Amino acid sequence: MTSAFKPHPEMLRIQDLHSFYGESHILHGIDLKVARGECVTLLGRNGSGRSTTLKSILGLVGRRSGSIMVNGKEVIDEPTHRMARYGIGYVPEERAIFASLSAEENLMLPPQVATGGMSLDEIYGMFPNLLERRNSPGTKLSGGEQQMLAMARVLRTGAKLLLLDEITEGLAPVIVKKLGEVITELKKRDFTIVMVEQNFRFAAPLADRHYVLEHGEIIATIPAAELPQKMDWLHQTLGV
Amino acid sequence: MKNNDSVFTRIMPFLFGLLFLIGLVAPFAVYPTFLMKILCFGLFACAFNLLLGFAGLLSFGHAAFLGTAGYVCGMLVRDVGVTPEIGLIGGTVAAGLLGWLFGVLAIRRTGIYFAMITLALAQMVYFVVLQVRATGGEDGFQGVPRGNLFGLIDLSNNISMYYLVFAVFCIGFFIIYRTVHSPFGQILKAIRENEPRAISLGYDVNKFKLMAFIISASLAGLAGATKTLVFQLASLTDVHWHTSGEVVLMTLLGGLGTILGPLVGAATVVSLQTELADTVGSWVTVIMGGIFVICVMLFRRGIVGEIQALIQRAGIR
Amino acid sequence: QISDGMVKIGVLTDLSGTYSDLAGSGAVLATQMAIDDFIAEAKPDFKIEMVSADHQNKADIASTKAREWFEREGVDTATELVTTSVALAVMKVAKEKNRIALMSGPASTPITNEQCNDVSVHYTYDTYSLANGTAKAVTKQGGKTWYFLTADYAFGQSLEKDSSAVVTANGGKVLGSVRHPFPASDFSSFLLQAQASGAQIIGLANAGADTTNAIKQAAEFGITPKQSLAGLLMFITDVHSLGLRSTQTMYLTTGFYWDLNDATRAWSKRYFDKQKRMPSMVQAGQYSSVLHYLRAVKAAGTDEAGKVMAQMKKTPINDFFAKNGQIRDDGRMIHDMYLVQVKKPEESKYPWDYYHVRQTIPAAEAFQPLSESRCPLVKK
Amino acid sequence: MSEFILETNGLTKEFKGFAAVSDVDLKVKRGHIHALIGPNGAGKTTVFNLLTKFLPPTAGKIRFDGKDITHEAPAVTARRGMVRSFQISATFPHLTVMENVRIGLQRKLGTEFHFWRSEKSLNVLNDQAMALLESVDLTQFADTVTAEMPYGRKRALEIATTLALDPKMMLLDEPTQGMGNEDISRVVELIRKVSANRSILMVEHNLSVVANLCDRITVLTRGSVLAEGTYDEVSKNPSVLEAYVGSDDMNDAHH
Amino acid sequence: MEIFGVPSALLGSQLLVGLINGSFYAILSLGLAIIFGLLNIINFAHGAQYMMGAFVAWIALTKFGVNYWVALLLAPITVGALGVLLERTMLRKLYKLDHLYGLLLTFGLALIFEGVFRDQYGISGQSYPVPELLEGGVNLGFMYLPIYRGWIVIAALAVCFGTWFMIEKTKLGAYLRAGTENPQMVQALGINVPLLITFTYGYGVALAAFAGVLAAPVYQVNPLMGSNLIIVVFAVVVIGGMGSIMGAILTGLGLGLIEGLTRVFYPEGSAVVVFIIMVIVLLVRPAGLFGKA
Ligand SMILES: Nc1ncnc2c1ncn2[C@@H]1O[C@H](COP(=O)(O)OP(=O)(O)OP(=O)(O)O)[C@@H](O)[C@H]1O
Ligand SMILES: Nc1ncnc2c1ncn2[C@@H]1O[C@H](COP(=O)(O)OP(=O)(O)OP(=O)(O)O)[C@@H](O)[C@H]1O
Ligand SMILES: [Mg+2]
Ligand SMILES: [Mg+2]
Repeated sequence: MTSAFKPHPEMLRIQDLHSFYGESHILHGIDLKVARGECVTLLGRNGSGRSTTLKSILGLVGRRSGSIMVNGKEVIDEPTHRMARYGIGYVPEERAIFASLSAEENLMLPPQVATGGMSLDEIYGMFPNLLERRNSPGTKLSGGEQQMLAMARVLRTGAKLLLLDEITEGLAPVIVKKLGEVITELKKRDFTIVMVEQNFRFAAPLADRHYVLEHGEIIATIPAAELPQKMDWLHQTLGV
Repeated sequence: MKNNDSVFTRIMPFLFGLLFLIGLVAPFAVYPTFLMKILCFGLFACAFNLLLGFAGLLSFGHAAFLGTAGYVCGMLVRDVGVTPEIGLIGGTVAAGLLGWLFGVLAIRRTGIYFAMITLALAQMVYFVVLQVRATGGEDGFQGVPRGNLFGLIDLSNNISMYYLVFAVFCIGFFIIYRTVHSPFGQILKAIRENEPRAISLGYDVNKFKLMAFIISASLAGLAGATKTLVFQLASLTDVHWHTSGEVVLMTLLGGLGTILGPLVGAATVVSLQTELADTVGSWVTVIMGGIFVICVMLFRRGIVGEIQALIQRAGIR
Repeated sequence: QISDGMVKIGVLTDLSGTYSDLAGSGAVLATQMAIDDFIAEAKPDFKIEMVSADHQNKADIASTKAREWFEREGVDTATELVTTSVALAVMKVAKEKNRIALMSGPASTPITNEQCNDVSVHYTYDTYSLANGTAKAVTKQGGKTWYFLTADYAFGQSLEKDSSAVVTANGGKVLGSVRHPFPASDFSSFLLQAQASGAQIIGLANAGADTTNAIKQAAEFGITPKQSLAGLLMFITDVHSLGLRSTQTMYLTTGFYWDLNDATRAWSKRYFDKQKRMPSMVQAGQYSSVLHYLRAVKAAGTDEAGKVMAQMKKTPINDFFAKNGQIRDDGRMIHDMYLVQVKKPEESKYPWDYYHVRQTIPAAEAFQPLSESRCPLVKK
Repeated sequence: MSEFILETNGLTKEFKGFAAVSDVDLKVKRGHIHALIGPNGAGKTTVFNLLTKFLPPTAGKIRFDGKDITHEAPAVTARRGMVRSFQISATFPHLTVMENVRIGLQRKLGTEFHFWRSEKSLNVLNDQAMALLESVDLTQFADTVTAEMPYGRKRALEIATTLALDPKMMLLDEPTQGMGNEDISRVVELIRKVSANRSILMVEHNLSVVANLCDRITVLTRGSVLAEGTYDEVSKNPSVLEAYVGSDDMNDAHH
Repeated sequence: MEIFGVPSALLGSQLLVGLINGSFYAILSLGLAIIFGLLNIINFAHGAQYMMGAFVAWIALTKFGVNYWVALLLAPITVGALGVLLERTMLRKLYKLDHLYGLLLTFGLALIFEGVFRDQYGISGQSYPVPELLEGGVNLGFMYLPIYRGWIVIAALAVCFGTWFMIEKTKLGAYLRAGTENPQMVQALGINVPLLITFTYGYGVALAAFAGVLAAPVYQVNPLMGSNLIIVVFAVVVIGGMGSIMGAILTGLGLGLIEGLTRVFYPEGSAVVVFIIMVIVLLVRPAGLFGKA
């Protein structure tokens, strides 16, 4: 039995997920499981379907089939806007900062879905750039500032299952480092994280498990412990 | 994709040839005045499509060019007494100049703003035409003689008039076809696809848009001037914004961005208007509105566009 | 002899636009009634057919349609033709094809002046007769100072010019005028200017929705009844739609009123039974003109335009619409017009009881004198 | 002829009182690959926008190839031979790869306004276009509609189109962003190849790329120049390490 | 006293009348701006919906004896509900496409609405009486102001500023603005965007209908009453710049005033003055007075 008081240990379970954009069939049966407090990454080449997997969870693709369970509940038929209520926070690849809102309005936009989100002060402490630019229109921020904002936006809502798509993209090393610390901290706080990353150096130490995708299928699952022996293979398949 | 493109390019010359032959014999089978009307509106729609379909600019004020050229041509022929070909040229030039003026003002904005600005500018033209005495206001500019082409060929004969209109249409159509498939047309396409990139490659995009606008306006004017000769009148309808809406309907119905679509659309709309006039009375506008809605909701590619898509699908199989 | 053994009458009217109430389907009905009545009365040996079309107030649609009718469908006369631009365009085609244009709906005077021709009849009314009738009668009755509210285009301007001349000629004075854009919906600014002029009469040199809106707003701003309005181009359909409350005591001129006498009442009742509205002067005139035409065809024994026109011009018109009506050389049909005043709501006893008939304007005075005509056909 | 192809003097840009770029003196040597790095929001993209005239500077001067271009229109500067790429991929998605490159080549023909000419007149450019595609390894895609190509290839195409203008100088804004390592090395090779006979200024966060490619590096922070020098010089500069890398080893910042 | 040969009393009254007209422009351009801003659709049917508002009021009164005050609520609700239906069944399918299609669809709808009403109720229009409570007028010294006209200004301003407050100053407004830019993302953040958009369109349409009811007692209720007005309102929106809600309101009021003045000094030009201003504004500020470049 799951209830709000005794959350399911299995935060996310995906079975036989197929996704389509219009006519094109992108995901061909994805299966994965993420337990509460775990951090997993999706690896793969450009176009292998990693972003699509995240979008499918939220229902942002044309059509999908299969099963998606969040915290023990089947959600495949739920409309997108309901997903946030299950405690899912999403940082999209293209950042999706709103031009007509100021940085702070962007930050404040998502409704709080659960307790335990970060406070504004904590967030500004983490990303001082944002504090400085908080009244700037969203899209007038620099590329990296937008990236920070997109991340900060979900941290405030109290979402406990984070879907992060290439969050280090375009960030200066100093910030990337800080993000690494943030993720470690989040894991400590029992957040569940699914990451898509190109920056393997960033992801490797954080993840409990790596899923390798190719052509919309999972071709390998590598637990963190096995990573060292699989490095060569990864090099070959991904050019990492 | 590419393969089918070349299927079309291979079919095209035959299709054009066939249509040309049909055009030559048509007046013996179909009522010439009706055909002339279709050709005039067809040219008008093709000119409009050059702008919307190939440059991505929606002008909601194209009636201004049609009408202005019509009135100018009418005045030249009736009141100045020049021969019809001079009237046609005069009307076209006037529309081109007006197009230049509109263009300079409107291309500073894009998309929906562009549409609204052209609409508003055209509305100004409407008021001028309405108020100026020389145009006859509400009564319309009546009694334009068809005269003698080059001072020689008597155009009051419907058949000779038809061949003049047909020739004008072919010339106009050729100019449009050529423009689309020209070095200039390539850049236009590029601008429509990605404007900042075109700028960064060193193209002054506003100049290209302006040029496209002027060409389109001039040809719309040519259509309007011809129309005045055919019907021997110009009236407020020609400059009214409903006409601007109608040309959008024709283009959309026929197939936006297809080379033959606007002609097909014009033929359909003109026939409908003529037919409906007798049968449904006050429901004409409702039906026109309905066609708009159906086109937008179900046949966004338009008649020709849908046919092309069909051929393409068949080609893939 | 009759071509194809058939007389074909085309009703080219506005079925969907601005004039569809005062002409439109009512005019089609009136035509059908005229044909039926003619067949009953004259038992002709030729067939009569009617076709109708909506010209949508577009001259080019009208001219294409007329051309097609004349060239391909053997239509002998194009009738009704409300909207002057349509009328002028069709007249030209009729002339070219030697057919007849019978115009009941259009208003402008160029039809029988600069643009006149010998195959056209302007039947029911024109701006001159309406504006003059009203301006003259009102001035004579003591409305000496005028201010015009004019639609700013050729039609409004000529309406103003004609009426001003009449006002001055009858001892009145024009204090000024204001031009409003066409079409307009808000007249308050213009009405305030008219009010500030202090004129007794505000002449409305406009038509249709402009007139009705101006009248309505004049009442709202308390301009009427202190100052009076004179509608220079108004129809019973306008009064009907505005209601008596805003139009009461207005003067206007009309060529026909359904409640004039027993004959008009009888015909109008028949019309009403089918259309559920009382006829406008255009619809009544349409009936009269078609009947007159058919009678002329029968009398001439041909449907050739020239002969029929000659017959029509030579025969006086006598029916419920016109007493001793006569078609002049310029194509103008002249008949008595009526100056009416709109009743106060409390004076109206039954539906459509709208007018007091104040004066009958004799045919000779009602229309522009032939001597002033600018029609080239008029020999001076 | 000066040894610097591009020079700025006191270049400054303020947005409503916020100085995104302040008093930047940037000098790019002919034939160099010059990198502009710095923490997020340092003003790198803004500098690019100023150089390519997409933004007017608040103060300062820009000289390109010996001429003052501070107040030129963007298209004019582009025609002078300074061409940029965008942070997001910029192609003409519904044209074929070949047509994309031809758009770049077409300007040289001077027939871009000739609406009366046949587009066949552009076929003279095909050989050149093919050669360019070959240089970026895209020949097999020549007839593909661009939208259907993988992301990395689009970047390559974008570079090919830029090369078509035969620019004296190219400005690349994060050319490897969003690429897998395989594509990254391809693009690095490409940039190295095209850098022959021209100068390149690039913004890049991937320091292994910078280390690999660049002759000289300028580090921006808060709109001003913090340091300038070769990779080795810069990577030893403690203030750079602190502001940008956040550790004391630049190599930590390699992906 | 005279100003440029115009008595100042007349000038004052003209300004007031201009303000009244401006109120209509303001409500209508506000509705258009909201719909455009949030749905990215030029609602060409706006004029027809304004007309329908007036007609609903008229039908309610003549057929069911429903009074003005009820109609003031009923008509916006009815027409707004129709708007909701349109959005759900048609407009919704167009958001991903070029703006063009929304414009064309609503253009077609406008033709249909106008045609149907014309067929049902004829062209000459119907009269709607001024509600009893607001009958008569007050003499302001320089002019006789019908009370009803005063009411128009008050009602319009109240609605406009209420709307402005709702959109600019509340969270709902932030959702709306964000939702127009990237509906998918806003949904992913947990907000029911489709519902929000439907509501927005319904509200914009209801504004038009509200203006229609306000207009019914002063203008003839006529099937084409909106079709010419709407073009002017488009120009107003372009002048204001689509970026801002307040811009739409202020421009509407301002242009009403300017038009009022033109009617005194150069009445012939009053039909085009708005368009002339538009051209000038575009030359100087292509984004419009309040628009963001
Ligand atoms: N909106 C879309 N419509 C159609 N196809 C799409 C769409 N978005 C992505 N695709 C296709 O789906 C496939 C998977 O894309 P996805 O974005 O999931 O890849 P990815 O692994 O995240 O790679 P990237 O590094 O490019 O982000 C690609 O082939 C891509 O072309
Ligand atoms: N148009 C603008 N209006 C206001 N502020 C702006 C504008 N453009 C940029 N900025 C601000 O100027 C600063 C510099 O921005 P810029 O985009 O140049 O940074 P960057 O160095 O490219 O950063 P990144 O590496 O994150 O892309 C940022 O703080 C940004 O918020
Ligand atoms: Mg991705
Ligand atoms: Mg940047």
